[in-house]
Amino acid sequence: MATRFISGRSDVARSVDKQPAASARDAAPGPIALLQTMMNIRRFEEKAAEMYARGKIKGFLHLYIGQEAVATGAIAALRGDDYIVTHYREHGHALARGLEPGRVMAELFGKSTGVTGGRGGSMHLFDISKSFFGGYAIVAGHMPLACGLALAEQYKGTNRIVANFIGDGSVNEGEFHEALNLASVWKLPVIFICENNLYGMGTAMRRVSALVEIYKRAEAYGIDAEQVDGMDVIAMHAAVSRLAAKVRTGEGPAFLEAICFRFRGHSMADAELYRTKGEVEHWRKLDPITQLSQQLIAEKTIKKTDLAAMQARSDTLVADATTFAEDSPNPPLDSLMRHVYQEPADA
Amino acid sequence: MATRFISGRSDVARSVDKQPAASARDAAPGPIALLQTMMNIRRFEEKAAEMYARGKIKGFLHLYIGQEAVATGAIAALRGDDYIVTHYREHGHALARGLEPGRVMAELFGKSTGVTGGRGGSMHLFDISKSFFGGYAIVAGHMPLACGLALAEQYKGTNRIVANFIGDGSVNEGEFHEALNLASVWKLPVIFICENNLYGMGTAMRRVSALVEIYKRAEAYGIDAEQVDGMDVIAMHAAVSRLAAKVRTGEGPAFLEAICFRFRGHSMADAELYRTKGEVEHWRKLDPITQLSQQLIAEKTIKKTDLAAMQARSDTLVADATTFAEDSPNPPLDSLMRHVYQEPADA
Amino acid sequence: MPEITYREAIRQALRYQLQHDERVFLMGEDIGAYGGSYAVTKGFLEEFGEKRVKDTPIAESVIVGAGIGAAMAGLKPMVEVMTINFSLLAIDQIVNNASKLRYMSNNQVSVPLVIRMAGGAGSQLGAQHSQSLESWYAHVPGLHVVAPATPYDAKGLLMAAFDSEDPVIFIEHTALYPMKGEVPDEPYRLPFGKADVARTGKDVTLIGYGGSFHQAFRAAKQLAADGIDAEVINLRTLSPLDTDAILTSVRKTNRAIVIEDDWQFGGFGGEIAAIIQEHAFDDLDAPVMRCSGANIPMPYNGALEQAALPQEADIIRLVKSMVQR
Amino acid sequence: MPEITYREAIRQALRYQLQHDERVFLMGEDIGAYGGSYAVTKGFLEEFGEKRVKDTPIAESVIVGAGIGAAMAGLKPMVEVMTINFSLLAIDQIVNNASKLRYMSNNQVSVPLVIRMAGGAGSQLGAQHSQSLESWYAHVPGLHVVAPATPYDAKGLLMAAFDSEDPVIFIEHTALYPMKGEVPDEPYRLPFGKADVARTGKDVTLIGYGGSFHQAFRAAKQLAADGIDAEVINLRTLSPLDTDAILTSVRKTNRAIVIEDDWQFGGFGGEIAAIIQEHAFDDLDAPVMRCSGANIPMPYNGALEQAALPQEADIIRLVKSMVQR
Ligand SMILES: Cc1ncc(C[n+]2csc(CCOP(=O)(O)OP(=O)(O)O)c2C)c(N)n1
Ligand SMILES: Cc1ncc(C[n+]2csc(CCOP(=O)(O)OP(=O)(O)O)c2C)c(N)n1
Ligand SMILES: [Mg+2]
Ligand SMILES: [Mg+2]
Repeated sequence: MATRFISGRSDVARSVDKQPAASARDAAPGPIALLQTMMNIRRFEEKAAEMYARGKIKGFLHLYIGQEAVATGAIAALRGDDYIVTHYREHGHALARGLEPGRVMAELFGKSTGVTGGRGGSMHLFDISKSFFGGYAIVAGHMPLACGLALAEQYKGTNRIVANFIGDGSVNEGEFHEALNLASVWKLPVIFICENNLYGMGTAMRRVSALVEIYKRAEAYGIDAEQVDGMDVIAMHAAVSRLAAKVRTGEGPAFLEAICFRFRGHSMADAELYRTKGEVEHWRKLDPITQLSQQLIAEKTIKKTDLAAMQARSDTLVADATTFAEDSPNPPLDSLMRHVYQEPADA
Repeated sequence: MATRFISGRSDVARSVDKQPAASARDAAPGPIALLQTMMNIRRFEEKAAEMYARGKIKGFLHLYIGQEAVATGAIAALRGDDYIVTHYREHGHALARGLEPGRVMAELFGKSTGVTGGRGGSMHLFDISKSFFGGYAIVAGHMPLACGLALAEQYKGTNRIVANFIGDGSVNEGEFHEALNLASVWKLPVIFICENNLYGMGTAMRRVSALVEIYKRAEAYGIDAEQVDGMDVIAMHAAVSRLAAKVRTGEGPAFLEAICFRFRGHSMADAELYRTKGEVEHWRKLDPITQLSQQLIAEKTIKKTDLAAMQARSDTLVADATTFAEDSPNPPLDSLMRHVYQEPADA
Repeated sequence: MPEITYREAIRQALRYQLQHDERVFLMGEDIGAYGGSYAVTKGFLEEFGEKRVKDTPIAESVIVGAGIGAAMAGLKPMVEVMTINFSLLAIDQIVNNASKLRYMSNNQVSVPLVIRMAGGAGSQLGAQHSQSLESWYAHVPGLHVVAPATPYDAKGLLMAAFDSEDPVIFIEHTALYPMKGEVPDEPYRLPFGKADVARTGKDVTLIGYGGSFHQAFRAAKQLAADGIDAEVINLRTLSPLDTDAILTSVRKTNRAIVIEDDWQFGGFGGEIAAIIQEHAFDDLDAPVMRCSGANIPMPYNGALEQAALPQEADIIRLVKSMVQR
Repeated sequence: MPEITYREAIRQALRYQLQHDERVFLMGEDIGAYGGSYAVTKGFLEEFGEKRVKDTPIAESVIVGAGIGAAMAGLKPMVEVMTINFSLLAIDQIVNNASKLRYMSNNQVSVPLVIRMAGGAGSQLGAQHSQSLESWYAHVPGLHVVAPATPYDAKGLLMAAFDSEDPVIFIEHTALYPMKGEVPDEPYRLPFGKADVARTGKDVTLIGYGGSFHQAFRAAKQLAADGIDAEVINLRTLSPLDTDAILTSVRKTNRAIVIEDDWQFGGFGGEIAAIIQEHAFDDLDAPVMRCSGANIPMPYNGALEQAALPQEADIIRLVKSMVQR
């Protein structure tokens, strides 16, 4: 076997790459923009489900339908260069962060034009040009990574922060505890956003957790923690704006528990034996898209026809994305062994 | 390779072995008995240090000097058939539970008469005839086992409980969190006794822990938690008596933080760079043996001469134990491969 | 004999144990209300109740550790860790406690625990969900490692696992759950350390287990058409390993190939090759070869994934190159 | 050249990196105030301050995971996990994140992280503290696995580890810290995947790494007295493995033995044996043999522990049986 390539570094002093001066936060998005993003995500997920049924998407597919307000509100409240580190139910986060819908759909199709060239799939979207540092499929396993990214920014002296999305199922894992403690004791610039959709697969939070108010767990580490209505995108946006500003000052981490609900099964294979139709119906009435639409109409910010136009925009966006995915080539078979290690061409 | 032996079980219905009716707790030990136990432990540890220096004991040796009140008070408050599951600094717990000092010393010497036949060594004492279910050397790694033993007793419907000794260094490990949550949510009959001697090796608790009041961590899991002066054997005994009684009713776990101090280094190799002489001196004044001795003399419960006689008893006990260890044979070399798996003779 | 699926065969063994041994209980993530992530325990919660079928938090280390503790106390727990990938979070418990306690305690304590997990790749689950780490477990003294390939194996080996007084890592291959085969209704046990010579032949020995056994078997059928007569061994258990069966076969065929989904480098195939060449050196007409997974994290794309896994065509090509040697 | 210890050699590389690369920082349990459990980082906290030398909580998973995250963000962390035994608590981070991220992300992300840990047995630390799990790490694509045997190796390989843009598992053998050897003052790098032929010979190839290299070397000296001329290879890195050096040697000597502290069954020696017999089949005069640790949890008693570990006498006996074959 050949000696593996290790990029030769010379013995000159190395310094930390300083980040470019932080770009001003994009002008705060208005409610219409938030609504459009949620509609885009919803449509995208519906199409993904359809493509799964048609065998275009394989493996595990976890839909974000019902939880759109969480990622949409949270990510709109962050700076574009703040890191996103999230779980496997992450299409919504990716779209909210501005990843190209076509490249995300292509990834679900396993195509070479996908955000990770068809290698990652639905659970492992990455686009570092957008500071989107990945979807991860080991429950809570990404929390230490979020701490590490935050540590690096603290070390470099930037004011970039990390948003770490986790599920309610994460909170009983050991790594949740280790990460919260480390973040607190080292005052790391990370905001943990827990999407408490009440279930981890088919297990209701209250059946397996000693403390069901998750944000109180975070308080036990001396972390600023809050609970928010995760079905309300405006509330999400406000809470994350406030907490992110605090985290950005270097005072240490924050924790936000967003109460929400997924309208579909855990994954495409879920028979949903563990919850009643009534419970799902109850939550569907709180649909974040319907809620905001109705509010905006009631306030006369928009008209019904605007809504239809927005929906049409989502439809087109997703249709185009799907066509792009369909038309894209598979990754070449001879790429199989590439990028396990650094290659000379990378250096 | 031969088929490994698997004991053939027939297809008859199996039932859970019910415990013999719980024996009444040994009459509550008086302060003199507690003092004697502490003196025995102290002397044992001093001798172990000496034997280490003389090369009779090898590997890692973690002395309990300074912390005697914790194990002594706690274990005296338990029933003899309650399980003890403890860490690697466990000679004190073993002696307090009544393991034969000769067989404990022989274990440190690696002799065949040792409690685990010279296989376990200082960090892995076991004597299941005394419900002493082991010393473990992976920080916090024994907490899940304690939960499992407790689960088994709950399952069988006995009222045996588990005492799980841990160090302050355990509390930031993921398993601490997982174990406390499980114990709480399943109401397991386990009492966690955290020996907070302020340092994990050379790292002061406050430097690495978001919350330095450890018992408050346990409260965040809805567990009854208290703090106690771990240098006061009477207080230890009282606290564990109270908590154990509660745990025994089946109401769920308890947590006790015992504030204490080790007078020696972490192990025999420790240069103690991380703490000052002054700090050690301060704590030495709180020596649990001196404190109780002075109190008993002040109260005229005992006389100085009694104290000398008690010390002499400890000396003899430990001297005999050491002679026993010295005189015992090494385990036979041909036992090396035994007991990796069940053997036909075990069945 | 009735034909049932691999899934159903496992269910039968579990139900039998729950019915006949009060000491047996099951714990795991989503084995109750959800019915098991591979539907193996569907309906068990309703049938046996919460005492015997315990849904746990997502906390692999404490679940496995609690299983160890309960086993030490005389019960007979079965812990499901869903997939082998998540067992990494419990591996300290498995290696530092379960496998060592009998020895460390000088035979005072034992850990009669069954740990079930689904392994293997091929369903496009991506890099973090497609591992085959059975070679790691097989490396650890004190563990039994079982990898059933057929419904018949699955029931008989799982029944035997519950007889073991030592920890058993029971690895089910995800792709096999729907596979059907003949399985007796009544209980039976298959001994650990006894491989199944599923096809006799004289030209080459193909050694597989779990999913890879079937590839070997199908390749053997195709080879027969070309006049090459392959013997196929289904290992059933990796530890203990039936070296006698392997060596007997190789002494006859003089050639051997190990087939495995796992990464080749440092994998279990290397152990088998090492044993064969050590004990049957003079009987070998060609080196022992391995047809293994590529040494890469698993890609999601279906064609790439298949390219990363051993294929029947690869086995056939290898056999032909060896026979011609 | 100055003679320094293995420990000091490691210290030199770490100090050099701290001095010359602002992106480098160290984290680990007790590496600061305590000075490192094997005194490797003694004085570093005072010299470099808390920003560069971080004492961590006892929480292996988050420390390693934070190292991975910081590496992804362009820093060059070195995480010490004290001993390989505790790395089991961080192994999910190492396997599911560090080793896979470059591939999974399609080369968008890399993890230039150095993870140091002490491994090996022989100091009577008992079953939970005496493991040699390097074969596990070597099995995982995406990791480099380094096991220095000498002070010279230790410095040169650790310097190179800091040049790697991929995660390096750097395994120091506990018994070697006080060992002395010649080490240049100035910085130098030893390439990964290049073994050192430490002694040339024609009768048999002895292959070792870390602690086992020294046993092989001493055995070779004794064998010389008996007129047997052994070649001794110090692997330096297990992954990448210098198969060229191994095969070149075996093609000359026609016999090979792998020496390793680790459990034999399913261990790294099997991989080496498999590779040799595959690629040098016709050159072998005897099967490749393994002189490995016994397949048992490690006992505390000193005589038992030595009996569980490979000894020079065992190597010599094996060599003689092979040469006579
Ligand atoms: C360590 C680990 N254990 C188990 C699983 C299997 N699993 C995948 S998702 C999931 C439930 C997670 O629930 P939650 O965190 O609430 O996220 P949600 O699916 O509700 O978004 C489980 C148990 C896993 N991926 N990783
Ligand atoms: C998982 C794990 N990490 C690290 C170690 C090394 N280690 C041994 S003891 C110790 C400190 C433990 O401190 P604490 O729990 O406070 O117990 P104490 O020694 O003070 O009694 C450490 C870090 C270990 N044994 N296990
Ligand atoms: Mg959830
Ligand atoms: Mg302590």
